[in-house]
Amino acid sequence: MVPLSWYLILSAVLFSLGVLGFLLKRNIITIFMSIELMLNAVNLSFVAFANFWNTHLPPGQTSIIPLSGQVFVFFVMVVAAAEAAVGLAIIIAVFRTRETLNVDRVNLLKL
Amino acid sequence: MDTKTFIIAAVIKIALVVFIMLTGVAYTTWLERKVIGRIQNRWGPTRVGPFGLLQPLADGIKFILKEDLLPDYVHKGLFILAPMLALVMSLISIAVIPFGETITIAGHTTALQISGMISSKGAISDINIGLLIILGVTSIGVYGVALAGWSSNSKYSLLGSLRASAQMISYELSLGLSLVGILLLSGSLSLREIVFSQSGHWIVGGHDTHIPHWFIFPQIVGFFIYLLAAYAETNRIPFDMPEAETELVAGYHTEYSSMKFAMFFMAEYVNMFTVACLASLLFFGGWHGPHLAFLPPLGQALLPVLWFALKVFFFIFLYIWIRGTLPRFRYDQLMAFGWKFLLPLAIANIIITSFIVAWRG
Amino acid sequence: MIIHQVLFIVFGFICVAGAVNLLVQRHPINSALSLVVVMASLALIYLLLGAEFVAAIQVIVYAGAIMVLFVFVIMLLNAGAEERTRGSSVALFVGVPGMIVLAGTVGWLLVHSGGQLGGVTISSSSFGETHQIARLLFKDFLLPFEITSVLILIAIMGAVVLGKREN
Amino acid sequence: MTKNLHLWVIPVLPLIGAAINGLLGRRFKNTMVSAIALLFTAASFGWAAWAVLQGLQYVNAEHKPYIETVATWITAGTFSAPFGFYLDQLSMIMVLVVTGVGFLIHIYSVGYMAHEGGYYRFFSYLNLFMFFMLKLVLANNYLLMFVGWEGVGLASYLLIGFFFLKDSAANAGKKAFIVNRIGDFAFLIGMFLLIQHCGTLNFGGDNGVFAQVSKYAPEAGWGWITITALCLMFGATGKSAQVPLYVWLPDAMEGPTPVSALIHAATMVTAGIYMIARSHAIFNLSPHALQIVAVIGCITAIFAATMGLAQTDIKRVLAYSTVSQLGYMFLACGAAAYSAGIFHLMTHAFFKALLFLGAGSVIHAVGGEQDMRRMGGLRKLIPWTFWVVTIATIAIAGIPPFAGFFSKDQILGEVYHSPYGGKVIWGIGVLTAGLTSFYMFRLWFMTFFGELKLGSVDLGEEAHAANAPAQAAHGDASHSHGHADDESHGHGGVHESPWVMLAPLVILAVLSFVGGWVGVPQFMGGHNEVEHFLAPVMESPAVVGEQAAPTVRVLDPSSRPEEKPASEEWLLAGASVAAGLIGLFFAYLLYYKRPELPDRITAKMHGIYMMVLHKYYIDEGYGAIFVKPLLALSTVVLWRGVDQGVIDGLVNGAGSASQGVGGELRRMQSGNIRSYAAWVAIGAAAILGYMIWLGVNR
Repeated sequence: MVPLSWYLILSAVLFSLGVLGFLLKRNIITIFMSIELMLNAVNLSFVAFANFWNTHLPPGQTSIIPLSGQVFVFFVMVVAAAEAAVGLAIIIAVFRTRETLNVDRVNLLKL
Repeated sequence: MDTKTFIIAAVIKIALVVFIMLTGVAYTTWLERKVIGRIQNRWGPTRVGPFGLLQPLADGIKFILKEDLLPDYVHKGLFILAPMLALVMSLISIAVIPFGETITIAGHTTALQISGMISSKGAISDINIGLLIILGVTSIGVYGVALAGWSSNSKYSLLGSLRASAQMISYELSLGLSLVGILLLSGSLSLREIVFSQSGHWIVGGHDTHIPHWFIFPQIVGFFIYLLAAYAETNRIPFDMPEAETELVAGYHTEYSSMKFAMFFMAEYVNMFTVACLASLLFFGGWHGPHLAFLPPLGQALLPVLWFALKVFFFIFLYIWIRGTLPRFRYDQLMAFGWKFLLPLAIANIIITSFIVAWRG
Repeated sequence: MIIHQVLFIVFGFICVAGAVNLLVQRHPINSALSLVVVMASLALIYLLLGAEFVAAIQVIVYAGAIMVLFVFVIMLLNAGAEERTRGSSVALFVGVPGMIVLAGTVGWLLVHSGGQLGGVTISSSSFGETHQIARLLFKDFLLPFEITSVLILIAIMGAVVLGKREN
Repeated sequence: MTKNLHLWVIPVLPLIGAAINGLLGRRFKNTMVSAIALLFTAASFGWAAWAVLQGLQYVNAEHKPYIETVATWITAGTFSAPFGFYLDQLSMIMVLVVTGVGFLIHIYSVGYMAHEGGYYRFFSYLNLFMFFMLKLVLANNYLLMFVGWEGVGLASYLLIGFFFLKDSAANAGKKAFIVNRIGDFAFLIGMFLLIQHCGTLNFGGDNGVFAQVSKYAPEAGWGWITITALCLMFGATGKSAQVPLYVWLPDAMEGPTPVSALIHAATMVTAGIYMIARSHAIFNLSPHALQIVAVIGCITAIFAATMGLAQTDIKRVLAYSTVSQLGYMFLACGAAAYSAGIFHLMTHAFFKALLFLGAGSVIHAVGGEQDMRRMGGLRKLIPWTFWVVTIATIAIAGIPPFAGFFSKDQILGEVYHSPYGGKVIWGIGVLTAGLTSFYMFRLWFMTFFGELKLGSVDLGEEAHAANAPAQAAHGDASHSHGHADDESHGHGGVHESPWVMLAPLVILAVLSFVGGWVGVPQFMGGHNEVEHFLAPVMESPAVVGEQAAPTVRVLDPSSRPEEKPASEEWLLAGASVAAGLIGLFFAYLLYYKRPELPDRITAKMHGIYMMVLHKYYIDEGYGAIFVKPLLALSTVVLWRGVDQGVIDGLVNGAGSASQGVGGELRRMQSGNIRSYAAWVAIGAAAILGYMIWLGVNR
């Protein structure tokens, strides 16, 4: 029996660390990873809530499908995968022209 | 059964499996050298012991005793981590593989599977995503190869590991998709369930064809896809780009020596075993086989394990046989083969199978 | 069920440690590996939550595919340790305080009034079973599912086009 | 009789013709184009005739006009204007005149325009004009009428500027359009007033404008009815070329002659008269308005007549005579003798159309020459034209028993008795009649008698000054005609027009001979059919007015036939006839017997002559009073000040302002992803804080 808030706090901490990474890291790839970290944090709270609703669903409440929390995780993963594919391709393309992975040097927002 | 006996049984099973597995690996190397030798019209190892049967032991001792040298300019931590990762991941995947149904020793019935346990009601409860765990673990195993190549800071290694990771990522798709047909037919992800769903005979049009109810027959295409993809996953000929001796000295483990190299070596063979086990579990009915009534009770109890071992042996032999027979692909051909042939074929297989399953309700 | 809490604390600690390591490491590949650690332990936490299928998918897709892709790219571009440039003072003097406020508020809220929420347990093993998820995914969420498949297709094509060299 | 007359077909038929010719005509042969145009016009005429016959039965049976509502057009709040058609005796006459004369002129145009460029264009425009004109006369509410009103304005613009390569033609078109706009503006205001006070613009119906207005007492002062009436009247002055807005009509002669005949003599210019007659219920209630209408009509009549005296361009003479005849009709309306006005409208349509077409035939004969001083002796050369023009001239001169006499005499009689006319205005009318017959016979003599002086006379400088546009006009026109003649018959010699042009002339000649007989007044033993025919339309509001206000004299002509002693009537008639004959005599004296006299007279009274020749410098005056100040105002205030100063200033200011702001904001767009993330983070923090604040304060 773990309080739900623990999971939420964990997810919040991971998310904040991801944001910090995004803010402080220079390497595009690392920044990308911080994004993935944030997504994972969100996933965690999704799954936690899915389990939570499974046990705490108020009687007569039918609008909430507890399991949908886990299904959302799939969609998040799909988006993450697509994002990773395209993003890494972009990174490679940028690297080809700019010869650097430092976002501070890639601030023209173009190849 | 209570927790204590459970833990004891688990420990015993783990020790047993690891021992058997490592011995099996060792003697697979021996078998391989023998068979290859015969194929190439040589003798293979003969010196150490009768028929060179002690050769693996000697190799092991050599590996352990040789100096474990650590080159300069390598990324130390990762350099050390990589082989461990590879071996551990390959071993973990054994944990979910059932070798047989159950066995009762001194009144304690336990499942012939590390991750399997008997609930108090006597029902066997398997971890019900075993197949996915195997896939996940093997996909983690890629890191071992990749990091080895990266950390050992040498162009051959890097190229080898690049090839390896690209190849593994590519063929994982086909591998996973080739198994979907099985899942559709068995309706479960638990390996034990899959094996159970292959008991009995095929019933065609109401009357019993005495063909065993194995999934190889409906899933012949899936089987071949699985086999090819699995060979690529394990970096075996004809897909052994990563360690192509003739091109990249030894691929990703060029810089490795002694025990670390041995770890990679063992990891590869354990992976071969895993593949063989999976193939026999998913397509060849696992431990199912003809009942031999004349055997003593203990023999009766171990018979399924025997059948299973035979099937696994067959696949190991097939590995060796193919290695002795086929040449190596070219890298671009390999990729093209994976993406442009295997993947579409697997998808078509899934579609057709799902239609058939839906049609038969 | 104390062991549950213990496991959670252990894996949660590993998660946070990995995430922090992702920040402090200067070499991208170390960051990538620590992220893999985070994901793996997250998968175990999912198991604690009884979401075994999600856990497996987490391992396969995230740790096994996406992160391998990252590592692959890092190796391909042979990215070195990141250089310390004075890029955006905005990020430092606006973003970090904002983020801290954000995290602080959320944390304060959860610590202060999170107890009012109930707790989660390892529920009946039938929950989160693959069948249910599949039914949900292919019945109730069919349209989003198909749309995401289209999204994936587009992503693949985009990656191919981007990866193609000019000339 | 609940029979549906499908009145909407009448206007739509010419529209179809216009569409076909306008869209596809470029590819058609001329014969095809004319066939289409004539077919649809004829069909429209036939349908109109049928509808009138049926409608008569209905109207006589029901004693109320036939109203047909096809569809709802505009609905705004309580106000709604349907696509409605309104058929009573008045619109019957108008429809027949429009379609009939229009059809004849179509036939004529086939011959006249045979060798002009843009043949299909011409007929498409002509049909379009027919469509709008019929819409105008058949409309069931002022709004629909206004659409037709504007439409005929458009058609007239297009047709006046038909030879758009000529500056003078294009300018004349623009002038006509703009001058009409001024009148239309007043018309619009009048409609707004009606909407404000009646809430509707429908004519008939139980709560139509007329039914509502008839409930009011005739107002002695300057109430809204008077204002409305004056607005409508002003609109009418624009459309039917009355003082002060008549100036566009003489220039409109730049258009091809059939256009002048159809639009600027027979139909369009009478729209104003029709509108006033249609709105008589309103006018009858406002003595001031009637008085002003009468005065304006009178002034227009005499002015235009005097201007007509000195013109040498044959078409301009006819133009001024048209203006003055329209003045007569206005005068009749002012004297509340609407039926007389409509009667004159009809007869005038016949003989003026005939005159124009005859003039066209003459111009055609002499190869594009329009200056009468170059003509003469054409009597022998184009006998048909000569005879029909003779009939028309006698008719317009008001000599019995020709059509013009009856209508004009009736108008004068009514004016004499009307409280708004009186002896003075009657006298002016008679004088005008004399002048009319004088300049018409002047034209007649100059054109057909004496000897042909084509190209021999060199015109005086002042003539040049006067007829500058006309010169330019027939300058180019003669080119077109010249080559036309080369095509038709090798030499440019004088020749009679083809039958296709003569046939309408003959028909119109017959009409302008017998056309007046439908209105033979009582004292001549006839009984005035036109009046009786129109009586039901005209009487109702007057009766109401009588009951409401005895102070206002009852204005219904038909209600008092015998209160006028026949002797007096004879006297009046004789006076007008005498005026006509005197005019004839002077014309004979000056332009046939002693052709040298006019020059001597002009030499003697040079100032007056120049003034008349220059149309009292009205155009120049307008130019000085209105146009130049307006131009200056627009240039200095509107263009330089408002447009360049304010509007451009605003626009450019906005542009530069946004540029500056963007320049400042651009610093935020550093392109550095991490700064963007920072902004996002801070924004998220803000939103979260807001939500928590909400939660706390709930």
